[in-house]
Amino acid sequence: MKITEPHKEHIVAHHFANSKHEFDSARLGMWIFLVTEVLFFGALFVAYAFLRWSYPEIFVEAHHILSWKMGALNTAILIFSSFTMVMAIRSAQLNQRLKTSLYLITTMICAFGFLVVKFFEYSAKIHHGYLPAKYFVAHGASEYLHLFFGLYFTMTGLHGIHVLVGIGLIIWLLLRNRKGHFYSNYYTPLEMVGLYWHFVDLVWIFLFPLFYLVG
Amino acid sequence: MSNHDHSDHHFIVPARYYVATLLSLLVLTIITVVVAQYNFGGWNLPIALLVAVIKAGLVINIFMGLRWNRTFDRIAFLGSLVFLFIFFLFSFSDELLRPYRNPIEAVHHDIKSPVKPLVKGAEHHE
Amino acid sequence: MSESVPGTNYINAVSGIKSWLTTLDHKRIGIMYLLFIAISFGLGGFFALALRLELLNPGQLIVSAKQYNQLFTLHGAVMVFLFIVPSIPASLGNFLLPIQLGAKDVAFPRLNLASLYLYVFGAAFCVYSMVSGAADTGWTFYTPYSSTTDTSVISMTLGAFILGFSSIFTGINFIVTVHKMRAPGMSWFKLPLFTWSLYATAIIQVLATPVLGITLLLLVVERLVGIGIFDPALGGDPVLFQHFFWFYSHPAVYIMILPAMGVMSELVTTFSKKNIFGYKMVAFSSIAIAVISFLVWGHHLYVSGQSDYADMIFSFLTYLVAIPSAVKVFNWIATLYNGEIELKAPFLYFIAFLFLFTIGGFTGIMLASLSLDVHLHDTYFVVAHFHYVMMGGTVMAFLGGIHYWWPKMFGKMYSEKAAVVAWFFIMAGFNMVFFTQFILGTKGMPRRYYSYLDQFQPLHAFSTVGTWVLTVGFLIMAFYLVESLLNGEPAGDNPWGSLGLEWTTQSPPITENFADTPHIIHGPYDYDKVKLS
Amino acid sequence: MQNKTITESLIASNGWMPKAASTFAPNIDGLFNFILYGSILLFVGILIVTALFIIKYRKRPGYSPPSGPHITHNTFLELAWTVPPLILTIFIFYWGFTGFLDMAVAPKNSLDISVTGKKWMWQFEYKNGTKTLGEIVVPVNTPVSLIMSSEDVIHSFYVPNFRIKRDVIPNRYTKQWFEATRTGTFQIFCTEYCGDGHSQMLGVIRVVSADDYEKWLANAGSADDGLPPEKLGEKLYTSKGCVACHSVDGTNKIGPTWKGLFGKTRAYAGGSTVADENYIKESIENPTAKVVTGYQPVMPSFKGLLNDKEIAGVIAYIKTLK
Repeated sequence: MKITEPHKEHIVAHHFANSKHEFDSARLGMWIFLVTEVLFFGALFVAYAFLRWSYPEIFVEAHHILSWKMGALNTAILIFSSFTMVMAIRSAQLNQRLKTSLYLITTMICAFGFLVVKFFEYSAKIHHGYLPAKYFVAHGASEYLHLFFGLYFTMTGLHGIHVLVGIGLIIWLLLRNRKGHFYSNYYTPLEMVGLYWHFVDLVWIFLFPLFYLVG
Repeated sequence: MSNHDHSDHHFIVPARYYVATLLSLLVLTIITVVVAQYNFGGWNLPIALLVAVIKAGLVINIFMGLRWNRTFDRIAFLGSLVFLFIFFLFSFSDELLRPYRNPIEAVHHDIKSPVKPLVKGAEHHE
Repeated sequence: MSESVPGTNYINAVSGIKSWLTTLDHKRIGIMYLLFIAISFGLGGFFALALRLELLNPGQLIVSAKQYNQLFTLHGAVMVFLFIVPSIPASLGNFLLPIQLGAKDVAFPRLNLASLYLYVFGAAFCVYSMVSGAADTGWTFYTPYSSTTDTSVISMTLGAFILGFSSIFTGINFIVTVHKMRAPGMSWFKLPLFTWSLYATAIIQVLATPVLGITLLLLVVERLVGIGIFDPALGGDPVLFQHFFWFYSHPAVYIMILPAMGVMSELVTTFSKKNIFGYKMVAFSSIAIAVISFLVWGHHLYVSGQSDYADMIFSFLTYLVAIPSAVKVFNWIATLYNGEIELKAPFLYFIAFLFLFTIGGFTGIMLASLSLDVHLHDTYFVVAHFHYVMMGGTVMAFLGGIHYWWPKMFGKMYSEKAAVVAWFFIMAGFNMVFFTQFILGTKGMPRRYYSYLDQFQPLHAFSTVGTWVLTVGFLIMAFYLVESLLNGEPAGDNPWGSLGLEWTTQSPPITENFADTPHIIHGPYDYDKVKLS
Repeated sequence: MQNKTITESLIASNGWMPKAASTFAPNIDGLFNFILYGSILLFVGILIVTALFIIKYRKRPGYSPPSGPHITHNTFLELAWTVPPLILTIFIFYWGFTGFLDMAVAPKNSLDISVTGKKWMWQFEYKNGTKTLGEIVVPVNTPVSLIMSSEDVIHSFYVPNFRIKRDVIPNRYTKQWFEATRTGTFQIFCTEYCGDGHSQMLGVIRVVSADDYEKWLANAGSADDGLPPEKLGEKLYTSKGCVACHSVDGTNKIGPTWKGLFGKTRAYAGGSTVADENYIKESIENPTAKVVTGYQPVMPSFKGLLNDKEIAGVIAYIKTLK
């Protein structure tokens, strides 16, 4: 990538007064989108609380089945990717285009790493038949264990979909950064995707102890 | 319309904040994992949640920059937590309070087996 | 800019289908929404006519029990998700919000267009459900019925899920637009009350709709793989589904009614040439209603096996939400005092709203009462109550809004005489259909019944005849509105002599709304301070 | 509707509500009337004021509205229309709440009856093991507790004359009590939408004197001994709820009609058979074994609910339907 090539001047959309106006509006919009995401995942956590209240024993049983090592590894990966994400934004603020791309690529690699770990976890569960009710075939499990795995796959699956979407967004950012779209006065998409990515991290910060650690 | 307003409106957070946050988050992850190896009975969940909340606070304030943000972004985000709490509290108030008046109404039974008639020897449940 | 060419407006600035499909102009998006919403209303109305016809006598007349169940499900789902939730905000709101703020567009025009496309996409899922063994769950999708029935539930649920996101996008856009896009001088307390109400609506859309999304998603997953959270056969709790569902669907009632109240405030000030009585009370009561609406959903669950203590809390809070709504009604009436009232078509719908919504409100007081609701719950009384609020309230205000802003949107007038005739038909028909159902309900007629006891037949038949009268009214309206589009008289920029900012620009407005960015000096209803030339 | 048991008319009453028949009704009807007449009073007031304003201040030649600044605020007025309604609604809340509490707690000496809802019938079981379908008999002036549960989806047990309603949930028990104040036959509805037969999921409550109740309970199940088989079958057709899904006049309901059924060839998935005695007996006891093409496997098993004599009666009745 030629970093000497000048960045492309950003043109503020016609209905905004200036780039600060545009940036602030976009960030407010993103925060409000995250508000909807909080309620979206939050409702699932309420469902989690209900199941935990009704069937505490299945959570004890399940926490011996899930591997906390895999979960902890994924937690570390996501936290690190959040860090590289803020560093990517910071580099754009400092007009360091190459660094921005490098940090973004690191973030993306972390995201893929997360999914690879998830893939191994999922295959182990599927192999042993720890699945939602219709497909639950595990032996020696207590009567309602399928409820745990129904919720486990729904919540981690939905989170996984968010990670996938995040990967797509990071690729889009990389392409735009290559064309020189981002610089100190315009990095709105970076900031937006960054907020989104931290939110994905945030959800995992709660999923990890609730599913893997607390039995 | 002025397209280029180069006013210095973007506050650039010093990198050491980010590095410190990263390290704290990793340490907290280790703490929560280590603590989980011991059984504190009923305290397991609160301890795990407390650590998670601290971690979330760090991510929100530093990584997501809410600490340096405009007031309304904060109100919006805190508002979402308030409404989530309302949702949790009110739907749980139903589940938790069910046993008090008619204890029988809190009993879950399995519908796969035919409904067990309660009549024989059924006493009053108040 | 386009003001250099006289006669240019947002409609004729660019032409061709493609220019509409790719437009970022909030006005064009609003008009397209209006079109789709009108089609949805027609479709939902068709289902209503069919199911009322079936109820003309007990036993089978035109459809089987299953088809009847599908009909009322489709009527409910189409009317709720495709018509009434987007009705005022997405069509009139989209068109007017930026103009009322003095802005050139909403904050995120692309998101706005995406919202429209999501709406069409979601509607496509619903239509697919209709042709592939329509869902028969009722629009409430209660488990375990919805997780076990063999009809096309998944496509309908996914449709509603997608429509939810369309609604969320509109909400996000409106909140940011109100915060960030106000013209110079447009302080929060100079905002028109319609804008206030859209803002309050957007808060609910953003906070409540995601929970509907997750609920419907869980239902889809429940049917596909059986996660069991809501399915009693797997150990779940069906009452929990009702909590999830009503956490959205009760605030959603206010998504429907709040914008209608906003329209009412605009109508009453313009047609009485009076400053609104208690501006801040009306504005804040919108926000108060939005917030309290999240605390009352359990009043749908008094007899569902919910804990008695929860019943008590929900009933009490429900009475609190009644107060701000009543205050608004009193404020509107007080606004008329010492005014100069013109009985034009839009004002007739103001009267219709006042009349019907008040009845809806009073019957709501009955339903909120714990012991009385035990008898009335899930009877025709409830059906009549929410039609008085939703149709008597929201639809009447929507029609009032369309008649009020029609000249602004299209630059043409409609036939006032025809509008008055249509209004009489609609009022007569509506009360025939639904007042009868209050009587049926108190007598114990349960809702969602394909067949009924012979003794209820005269009342049911009267109600069915009412739907025909109502239909005549709507057909007349469709006719004169289309006629207006084709041959209407030019309306002029401000046919009603209103002070609203939207009336200071040309009709129809130019693409950028205003030739020059307006500077706001007076309030939106300062009829006593500003004399129009 | 072919519900042959005649219940008391819900329409015929002086007020809005059906004629009261339980101890709850007077309080609830009082609350209803209080809100109703209060609302009418307020509503008429609102209409009169609105009409007066519209007439008095309408735009017309020779009228000009008072000049000067508009009144946009009046603390007294605003308090006057906020505080009294608030107090009034809290009073209404309290009234409804106390009435609701009375309905929630059954007296200690109440008579327990177990209720099972299933698509699309009500099944009742008494303490002595007596089972009935679609009909319960209860003594007058005696508290009765219904302990309810469902076998499939959510149903709701509703008796308009008693002003009681309670959802019947698949994996939990719900409880509803009442005390009938007069004898008569009252309608039971299902009020939670439960599918194709929802509107046919009816039943009756027969309120009888204490003596009649004891007699009925002692003879329940054997009272029909004297009937010839086809008459017994005809009786069972309504009392056991067959009427909800099967017609006897050839119309298609949820299940196949009984008219001309006997001796007909029935096609089902995987074969066909002639509808003889054995086929009908099997279809009653194990309905999902041979589901006739074009119908859903929704019929519950009546095994144990009908004895051999009663099954013979049903078959005899079907034979008479040519």
